[in-house]
Amino acid sequence: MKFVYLDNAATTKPRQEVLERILPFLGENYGNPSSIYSIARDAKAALDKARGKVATAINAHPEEIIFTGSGTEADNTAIKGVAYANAKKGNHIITSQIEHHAVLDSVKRLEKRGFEATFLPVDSYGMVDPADVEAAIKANTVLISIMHANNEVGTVQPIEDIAKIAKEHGVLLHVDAVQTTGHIPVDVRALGVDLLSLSGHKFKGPKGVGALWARKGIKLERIIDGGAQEGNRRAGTENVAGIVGLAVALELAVTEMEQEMARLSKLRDYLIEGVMERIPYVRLNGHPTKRLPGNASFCFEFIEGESLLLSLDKMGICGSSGSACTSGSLEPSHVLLAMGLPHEIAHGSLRLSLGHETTVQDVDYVLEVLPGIVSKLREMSPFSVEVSFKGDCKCSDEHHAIESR
Amino acid sequence: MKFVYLDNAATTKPRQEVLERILPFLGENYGNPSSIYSIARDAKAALDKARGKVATAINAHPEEIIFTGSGTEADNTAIKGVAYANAKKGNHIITSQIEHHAVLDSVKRLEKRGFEATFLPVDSYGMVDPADVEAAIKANTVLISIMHANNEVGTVQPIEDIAKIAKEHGVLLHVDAVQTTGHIPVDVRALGVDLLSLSGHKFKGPKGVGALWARKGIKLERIIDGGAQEGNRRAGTENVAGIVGLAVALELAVTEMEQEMARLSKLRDYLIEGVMERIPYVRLNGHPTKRLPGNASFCFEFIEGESLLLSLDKMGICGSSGSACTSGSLEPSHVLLAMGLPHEIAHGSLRLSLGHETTVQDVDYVLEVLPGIVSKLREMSPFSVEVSFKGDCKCSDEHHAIESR
Amino acid sequence: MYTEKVMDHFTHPRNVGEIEDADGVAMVGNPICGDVMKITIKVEEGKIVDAKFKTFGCGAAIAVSSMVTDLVKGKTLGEALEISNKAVADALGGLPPKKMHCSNLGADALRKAIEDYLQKQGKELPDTEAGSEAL
Amino acid sequence: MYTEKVMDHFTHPRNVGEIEDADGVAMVGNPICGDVMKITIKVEEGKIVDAKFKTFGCGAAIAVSSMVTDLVKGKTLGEALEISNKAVADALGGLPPKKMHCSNLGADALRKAIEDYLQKQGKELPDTEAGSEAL
Ligand SMILES: Cc1ncc(COP(=O)(O)O)c(C=O)c1O
Ligand SMILES: Cc1ncc(COP(=O)(O)O)c(C=O)c1O
Repeated sequence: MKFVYLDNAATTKPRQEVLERILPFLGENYGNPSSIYSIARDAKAALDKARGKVATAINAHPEEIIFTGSGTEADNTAIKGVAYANAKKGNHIITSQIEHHAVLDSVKRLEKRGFEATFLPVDSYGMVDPADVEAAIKANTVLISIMHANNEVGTVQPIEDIAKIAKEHGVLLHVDAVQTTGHIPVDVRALGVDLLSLSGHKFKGPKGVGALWARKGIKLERIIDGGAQEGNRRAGTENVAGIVGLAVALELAVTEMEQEMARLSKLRDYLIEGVMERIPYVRLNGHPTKRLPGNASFCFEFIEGESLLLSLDKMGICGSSGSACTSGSLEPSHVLLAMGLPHEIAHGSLRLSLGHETTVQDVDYVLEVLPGIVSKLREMSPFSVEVSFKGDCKCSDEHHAIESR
Repeated sequence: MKFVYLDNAATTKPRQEVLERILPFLGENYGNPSSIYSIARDAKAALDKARGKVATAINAHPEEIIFTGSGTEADNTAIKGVAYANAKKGNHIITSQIEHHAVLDSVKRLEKRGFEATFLPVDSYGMVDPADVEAAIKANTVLISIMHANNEVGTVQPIEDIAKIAKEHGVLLHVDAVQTTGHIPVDVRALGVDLLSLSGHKFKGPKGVGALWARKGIKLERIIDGGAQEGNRRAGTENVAGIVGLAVALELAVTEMEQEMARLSKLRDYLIEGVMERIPYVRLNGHPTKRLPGNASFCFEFIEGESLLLSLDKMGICGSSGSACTSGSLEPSHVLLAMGLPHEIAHGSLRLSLGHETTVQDVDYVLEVLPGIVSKLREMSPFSVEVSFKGDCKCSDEHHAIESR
Repeated sequence: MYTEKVMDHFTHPRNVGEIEDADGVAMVGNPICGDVMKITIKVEEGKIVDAKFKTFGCGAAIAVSSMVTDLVKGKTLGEALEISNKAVADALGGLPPKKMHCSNLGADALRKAIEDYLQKQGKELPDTEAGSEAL
Repeated sequence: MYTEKVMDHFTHPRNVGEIEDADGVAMVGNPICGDVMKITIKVEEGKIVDAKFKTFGCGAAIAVSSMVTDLVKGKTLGEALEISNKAVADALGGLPPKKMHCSNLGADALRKAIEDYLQKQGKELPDTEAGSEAL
């Protein structure tokens, strides 16, 4: 059967080159970087080299890089670390309603600890308005956390503009760049930000390793206490293999970035146009142009996302959905809801995220298979029939009122 | 040159079997366990299987296992997680002075957040007295954290006795079993404890992955917030490869444990006796019998640990020391100091930790090489000469008063 | 995640559609929550001779709909009323715990369809245990 | 961690020992901190003709001791007093930052040994810059 992986925003396949560079650190080069004998110094040197590579990739200094156990941990460290270390200055944090749960839940945790938070709304494209950021800043604001690009709908945020505002008001800016690092240019100096999170498995590195960049001089409290690793900013024996893998993957991603961005954007637009042409009652989620090169996100009306994913899986296609059923919660995606989509539409979302291996044949295959799947599910749906009778797509508003009769 | 790795308490070489089982998850089996399509379900199944293996190894239920990014993170999660989740019940925590920094620093962090802590002393063998634990319990005590065996001196603590006391007083007991899991029997039900930390790289698994066992029903607050991974107790995309590796390594370690314990204890005693016979002015650190099978820890008077390690490294022998110079701090090991050793003796400590690959030839080589190294360093020392003149070892007390004359 | 039985009913759902001259019709669930089931039944001489469904929902919801409409065919109304949501899930070899509540609406839909039929006939809904004989 | 030069001086330390009839002796550092250096010097006609050390300490401390005793041989007391801890570290190709303070005591020990010599001779310690000519 064909296998078409279009969930590269969830995770990516590690590169062969990454695997090769990792292997020695899972075998012969097993030294603990904190020890002093020769194999330990080799491990330490590998860490230093990896730190240098990551720094180069994002235009930072090596000692500003803190390796973590995930992008999530990087987000937690940035938000809680800055909040606690700067608690004397103020206790107000600004973020957006469409952040990843790693950010949202960190901020909510701080709310329970006596901090104050503002969750900014977004427009229908999932875009944060810098003016809203500025309006939310108060005398006690210490941190703003806005993601570089959204993981579900791919919208790229106006970080430079927000960074200018943050700087003007003397407020630190953290950026969750987990979806952008290795995919679109991430230059911490050009962006003008203060902290930035990234995660290895999103750019063909291994899972379970991330990094936080924190501008030199920024006060940051550890969230994992213990040994003096990572310059006393993150305790725990280092995942040397993972860190080496992350760095190699990022280096390669940056080398190929320009070319891949062009290739994927074209492929993405071909997919989006193909879907919109072939399937009625479909909406594109996110910004039409200011979006990640690999992200195509749709809502198919009258059907539910999980059944769509299962049907696609049956055909060898891997995608994801913001449907409640796939998230394990009762609510559909908070991102789609924040963008103003009604619940029942949000349940019908499908994200197809393209990556390094994606070919035009893959996209053609999706375009061949998807319309039939959507039709079959719609035939099964109690809504689509009514709709096809009525011949318009406004009916979705009525669905709220459906009752058993 | 010969290569003799005797720092297995710092980290171990991953087994070949572990590497083989890990590899697919760094390559073809790259699915994100949270997704729903087939390769993702494979990853999820691998996680479940790993969880089952770890549970079996420590006699726990699979859903009680929380995978983390290190032993350190497991310790942090246990201590901070229990403290915050039970803050309404009380805010006093009891631990010992010889815990790993992962525990000590977590407790100290909580002290800064308004919690109260007692750091229990130990005897000259590094043993905690259960009576001290009982005496320290107050009405507001919510958690006791005592390590199963100490990483520096190898002393195994009377956990069952402490567990009985904890239970009698309705206080939760966390045990840092990072040094014991996979090495000596760790049965959470038999020990009678409530939470237990372990770390993959200490038993021939990969670095950067650990686990916390928390008895069902125990309230635990996440320290890393975000997605719903690990039953909502630890957010972040799972290090699938690492987790699989940890589980395979632990399974194998448990299978071979009885045999390895016997073999290593014998080898350890051979090493200890050999050193004590061949080298004067040496002390054995830790308990003579209640100690880890692989741990041999000494203090060589009149010399300093780092220069000892460097000299050993030159001969291909890897060891560790509690000397200030190796820890990156100004103080020698807090463990040796808590055991009552004077600073200048603590600086001369050497830990040789035996492991799976250690052979009798390795030990013979150490016994051949070490006396010469110690002599050479002592010849270079301003103290040993005086000593050899005086012919007794009590002179160390005078060293406190040395001044330039 | 799902059993083979669930996947079979999801992939090859039985009884999809709407009976045009149905004797009983019901729609349960809420699109806001992501699961809506519409069941139409045909009743002849106290027996359900046909049942069809249309469902908006996840794989579990579709499999449950398929299974319940399959189970009910040929059953008396009394027997049909005895089918519980749990029984449908069991017939599917079980459902993931988190699906037991939100997506397991088949028996509810069926019951409502029977109620609808009875109401149209001017009859009362029987007390399930005792009343089933009366139908 | 350490430069090759440091490792060379650590592995093959120069001038280990004590000059029996030393003209100047000094011991600096503190065993509590883990570094103690004892330097003995032999002075002839205002020149240091021999220097030996004994050191309790880490690799850096031993290398520093070896280097400083090497550097000083043949130098006038004035020249010897100009040697700084930093100069010794530089001669070793640098030391890890955290070693710069605790283990880099070679020049201090040397200075104290010269002081000891001068005191025994009944002379004053010269003002390093200006006074070096006077010796
Ligand atoms: C007793 C003890 N606890 C905790 C740790 C920390 O575990 P990890 O190295 O996985 O962070 C270690 C080892 O470093 C240890 O020996
Ligand atoms: C925007 C964003 N932030 C944070 C994360 C969390 O990173 P990780 O999967 O490494 O925990 C993800 C991915 O899951 C993400 O897409």
